[in-house]
Amino acid sequence: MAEAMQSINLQAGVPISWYLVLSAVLFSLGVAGFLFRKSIITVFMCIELMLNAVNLSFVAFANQHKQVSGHIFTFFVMVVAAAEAAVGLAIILTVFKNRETLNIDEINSLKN
Amino acid sequence: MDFLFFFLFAFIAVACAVSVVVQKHPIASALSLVGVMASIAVLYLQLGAEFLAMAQIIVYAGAVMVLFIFVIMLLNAGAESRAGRSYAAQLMGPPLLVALMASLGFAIMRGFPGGGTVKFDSFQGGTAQNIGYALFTDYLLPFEVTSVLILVAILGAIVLARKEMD
Amino acid sequence: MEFIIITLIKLAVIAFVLLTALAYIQWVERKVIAHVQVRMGPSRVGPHGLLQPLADVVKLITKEGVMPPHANKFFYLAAPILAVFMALISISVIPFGTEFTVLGHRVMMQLTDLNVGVLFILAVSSMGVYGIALAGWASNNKYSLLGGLRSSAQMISYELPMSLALAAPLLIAGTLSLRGIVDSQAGYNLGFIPKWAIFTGPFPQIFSFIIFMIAAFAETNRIPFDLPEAENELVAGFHVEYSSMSFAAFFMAEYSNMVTVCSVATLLFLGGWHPLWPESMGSNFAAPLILAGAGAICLYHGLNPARPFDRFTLPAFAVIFFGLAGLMAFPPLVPVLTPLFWFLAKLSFLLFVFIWIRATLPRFRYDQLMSFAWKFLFPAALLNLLVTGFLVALVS
Amino acid sequence: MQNLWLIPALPFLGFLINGILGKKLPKMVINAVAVGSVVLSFLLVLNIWSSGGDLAANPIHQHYFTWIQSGEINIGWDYAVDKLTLIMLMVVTGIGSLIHVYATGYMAHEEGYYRFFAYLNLFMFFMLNLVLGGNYLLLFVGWEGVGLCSYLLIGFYFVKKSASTAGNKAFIVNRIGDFGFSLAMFLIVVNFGTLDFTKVFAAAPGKSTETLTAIALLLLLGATGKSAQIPLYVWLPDAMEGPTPVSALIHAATMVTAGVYMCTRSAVIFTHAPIAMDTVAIVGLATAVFAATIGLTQYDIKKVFAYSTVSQLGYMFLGVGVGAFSAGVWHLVTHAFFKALLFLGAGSVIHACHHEQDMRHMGGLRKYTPVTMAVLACASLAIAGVPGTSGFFSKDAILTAAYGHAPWMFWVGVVTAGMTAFYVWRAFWMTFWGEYRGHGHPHESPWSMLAPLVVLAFLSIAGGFLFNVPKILEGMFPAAEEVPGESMLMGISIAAGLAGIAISYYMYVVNPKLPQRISDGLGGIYRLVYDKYRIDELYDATVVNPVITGSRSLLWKVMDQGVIDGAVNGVGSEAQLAGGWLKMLQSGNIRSYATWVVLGAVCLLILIGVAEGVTR
Repeated sequence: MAEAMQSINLQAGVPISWYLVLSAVLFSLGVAGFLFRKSIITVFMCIELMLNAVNLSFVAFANQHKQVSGHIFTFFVMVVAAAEAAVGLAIILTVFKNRETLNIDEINSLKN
Repeated sequence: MDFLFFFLFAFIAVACAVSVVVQKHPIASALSLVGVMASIAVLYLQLGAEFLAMAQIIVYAGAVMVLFIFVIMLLNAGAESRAGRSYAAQLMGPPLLVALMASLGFAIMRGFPGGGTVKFDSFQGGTAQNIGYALFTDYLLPFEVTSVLILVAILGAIVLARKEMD
Repeated sequence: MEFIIITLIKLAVIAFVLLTALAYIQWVERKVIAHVQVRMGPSRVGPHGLLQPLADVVKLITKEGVMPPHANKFFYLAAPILAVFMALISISVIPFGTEFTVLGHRVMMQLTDLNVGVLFILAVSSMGVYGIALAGWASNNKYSLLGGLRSSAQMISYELPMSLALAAPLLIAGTLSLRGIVDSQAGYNLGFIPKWAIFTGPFPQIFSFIIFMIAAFAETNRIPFDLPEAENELVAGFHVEYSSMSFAAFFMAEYSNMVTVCSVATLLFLGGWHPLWPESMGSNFAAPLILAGAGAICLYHGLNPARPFDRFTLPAFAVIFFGLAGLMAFPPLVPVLTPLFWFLAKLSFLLFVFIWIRATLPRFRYDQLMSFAWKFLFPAALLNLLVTGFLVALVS
Repeated sequence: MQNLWLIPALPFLGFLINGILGKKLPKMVINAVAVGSVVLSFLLVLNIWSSGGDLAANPIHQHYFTWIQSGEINIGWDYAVDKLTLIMLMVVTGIGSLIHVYATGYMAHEEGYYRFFAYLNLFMFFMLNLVLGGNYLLLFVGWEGVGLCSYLLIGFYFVKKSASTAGNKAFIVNRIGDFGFSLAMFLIVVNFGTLDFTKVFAAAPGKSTETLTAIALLLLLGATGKSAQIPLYVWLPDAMEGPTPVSALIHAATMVTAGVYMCTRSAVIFTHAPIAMDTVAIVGLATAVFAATIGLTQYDIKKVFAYSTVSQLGYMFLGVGVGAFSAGVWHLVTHAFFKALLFLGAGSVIHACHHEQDMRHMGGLRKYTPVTMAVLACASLAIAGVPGTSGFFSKDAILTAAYGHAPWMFWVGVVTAGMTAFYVWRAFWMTFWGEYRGHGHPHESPWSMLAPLVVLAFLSIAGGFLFNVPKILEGMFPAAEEVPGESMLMGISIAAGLAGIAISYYMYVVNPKLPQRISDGLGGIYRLVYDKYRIDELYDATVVNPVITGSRSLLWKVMDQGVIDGAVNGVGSEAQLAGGWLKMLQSGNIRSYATWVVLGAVCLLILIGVAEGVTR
């Protein structure tokens, strides 16, 4: 790691792997939120966070390979995320209407 | 400058992401998430994805997160209740997270030991024109399929959320 | 380094002019509405009430900020800042004149020329919802919450027709840079019809312009779409609990948004700083002539005063107007100031239309507002975009 | 340049218009579309007929597009016209037009008027395709298509159980024949590498007799299905459930002759396979006799004519089998005239008697329906082979050729001719002479029905002179050898025909009690013949029931329930057992699920890392 730090030239620009590490950190934070939060809305937001983290690495790869495909993937992820948010929030509304709770641990009718 | 920007916005992104996870109130989480998205948009700009940076703001911050805030306000969701628990998540969660971070970091360091470097303006291929061209030539079918997906999502959302008819 | 310094200077100038202008747009609005309603309007503080904005600012600053109990303190305070921040930031990409050279430095009359400028404005304006929604929510008041919800729903709904209406002239211009769009509208058809987007192109964008203006009214929460602050239903909507400077911040945001949308309309549809008729027909003389005319009128009224102090104030205005006319006519400054004049003239006209409409039209009902957006405006904008796209493809 | 594709395309267009829009169209338009399209096709055919030039030397051959391209095999959408095709085209479109006109009157008050004409037009399309096709596969397309239309039209009154059953029977029995035809095509592809008629026939003489015999026999199997020969004739009598114009057009004049056409078309293959030729002749002759005997006893007027059709088709096969291809085709043509006329006349009679088909409830109709009687008389004369009528020439040509091949075939043929004359005239007497035994008041049919009958009557009488088929087809087929004593043979067959007429007159007009006494005297034999030799029951017992029982007991009870269900159930119960354990993980808690997902992701990452480490 120390060698890696030394080899970084401040004039050359930010190494691509740093973006990936940032992406990984954000992703892990999203996972953590998913695992430890109980409000269904927050959990849903953590999913969006993970999607964003993945998008970041797509764009970083696009920069690495100088190709626009990564951007296209990100674009599609955004579109799908928008659609997912619309449907997901509608589901949350319905769940709340029927069960009057937003606690994810109490919504367990899939049990057994 | 590149380093400065990267560190500044990476820091904001991570700080906001932590805030998303630890804030008690959903509204606070949502606004922190907007912060994450905005700082990621800035990083996109640095990576040469100017169109995506704007789309990120418009779609995520301007539409998706507003929807979230809307729902939170509508349901008047407060801080989460304590009821219920998941032994699996509580016992296995922390070590798993550490393992996940470690393995991801390992994979990245292994796969991109040197890697390329990013300088602002080093990649010019992310303009609206480039993306539009790629979308309507190579990715035409996925694009059209996605439009159908959105249509279906709209219908689904309407059916789910509308009031029961008498 | 030079870049940073120039930018800082521009920033200072623009911020000063803009903030002053925002205060005085408020004064103009009060005056215009008063005259429409056959009243005097502000006239006590300073000549013709010209110092009224200053007095208002002083009043608002010195007032006590009241915070309602059980309000979410952080968001309650953050909301107005967010609103005004988002409103002001979009000014940064708006060009209001051509380039010129000062002391060997090339200066653009614009803070920065993004090549996705239009998208940037859309992005920032879509973020403007947060200020209002948060204000409504954090106040812990059902009226303000309803106002906030209404406002965000309204802004999201009208953003769609607005974006679609914007897309049509973009198709013709073929660029997303605001400066590029204005440049694409230079020139004249048949020697005298300007090549503005509303007049020319494969498909004149007159419908698009109308749709954009309607949506702009809704986006800025102006009458006839000022449902979020409908006094008779919601007291004052999302800012009912705000007072002092935080209240002023919402007003600043509203007027600033007005300036932004009017600027965008000017740049995209009305040819930005390009004059209404060609230079060969003497458009360069329009500015000094108009200003000199204003000066002459002031002088005439100063010599035949209606009120005692008009004898002193109006000649003073006349001098100012004559001075401006002189500046406009000063040959080295002509290429710099004439475009600026034309831009500001169009912008002022649109702002006047905003005020004029406010004095004229009643308010919509909320369901009318929503069905208007989704059932009429959105399809109309889509149709316009389709026709435009088809014709553009056909021509190219 | 003739646009051959227009000929089938016009009826197809008619089918599309009537089939898709027919429900909303007025009857006038449906008539115009249905009749007009077929008449136009007929005019196009006439155009070819008149301006065809020397078709024998230069057959028309038009290639439209490559339909199937697979390896070496190239099958195009080709239409070809030579003289044989031309004759078939004349028959199909000409009689088709007449029957379409007739049907506008006959079907005027039926439900599903547009549907009937849409099917009829579709049939015309496929039939023309069959005739025009320049290769076996295209012929097969038409072959299957007419089968489909036949099925649809037999079951036209689908609310009637017997009609839909008859449709199914026709369809299923035809499948057996089609199976043979398909195998024949496969054999042709394997041996010739092509399905084009010209190429196959050019190469056929060089192939071994065994191959050609196999192909020819399989083709014959196909032909027996379509043309209702022993052993697959059983569907045709039942097919009379369909509307009468259908019986006339499809089950008398055109479709059922497709088998004859196909065998004639494949003449080159058959002539090089003597065993197959003999088989054809024997099958034809056997069918002729067999069906004729059944025809003697039936009372349903359409059944009588149906068995007559089977019998006459047998004649045609006899002609083909003894090598007199042109005589067979000649009989095909004349038979088309008089048998269509018989059916249409029968339709007119049925129409007159308010949909009564049993001859025992008719009689004395000559007073009510004089025109119908006159035209039916013409047809009956023709089928009986009275000299000068069309039937006389063609039947005589076949019988003469049969004598040249084997005298015993001639004698059997003559006896059959006598029986034919007897049962047709029996029907005639029973219908038009004596007293009216039915109910209601019989009435003459409208002129839209009678006009085609008159035209057909003219053709039945004069068709032999107008279309001297052997002369037209001269040179296409090897000439039948000269038979000595031709005029004597002719005399014998004429005598047989006249005798049949005379006996029937005696039995059903002069002495009406006699038939009952004879049938009582014959007892069991009569009963057997009356029951159509109980062939249907035989097939039920030997083929249909074993198949059903086998499917039910072996395939369903043993295979399906025992083996397959057992396997599925076994897997299910095992899975249930395993699931019982795994159910512990199914807490219904989303966060737990997420934890497991993350665990899986981490394991995958570590595995990948390990694999990378190993490979380095």
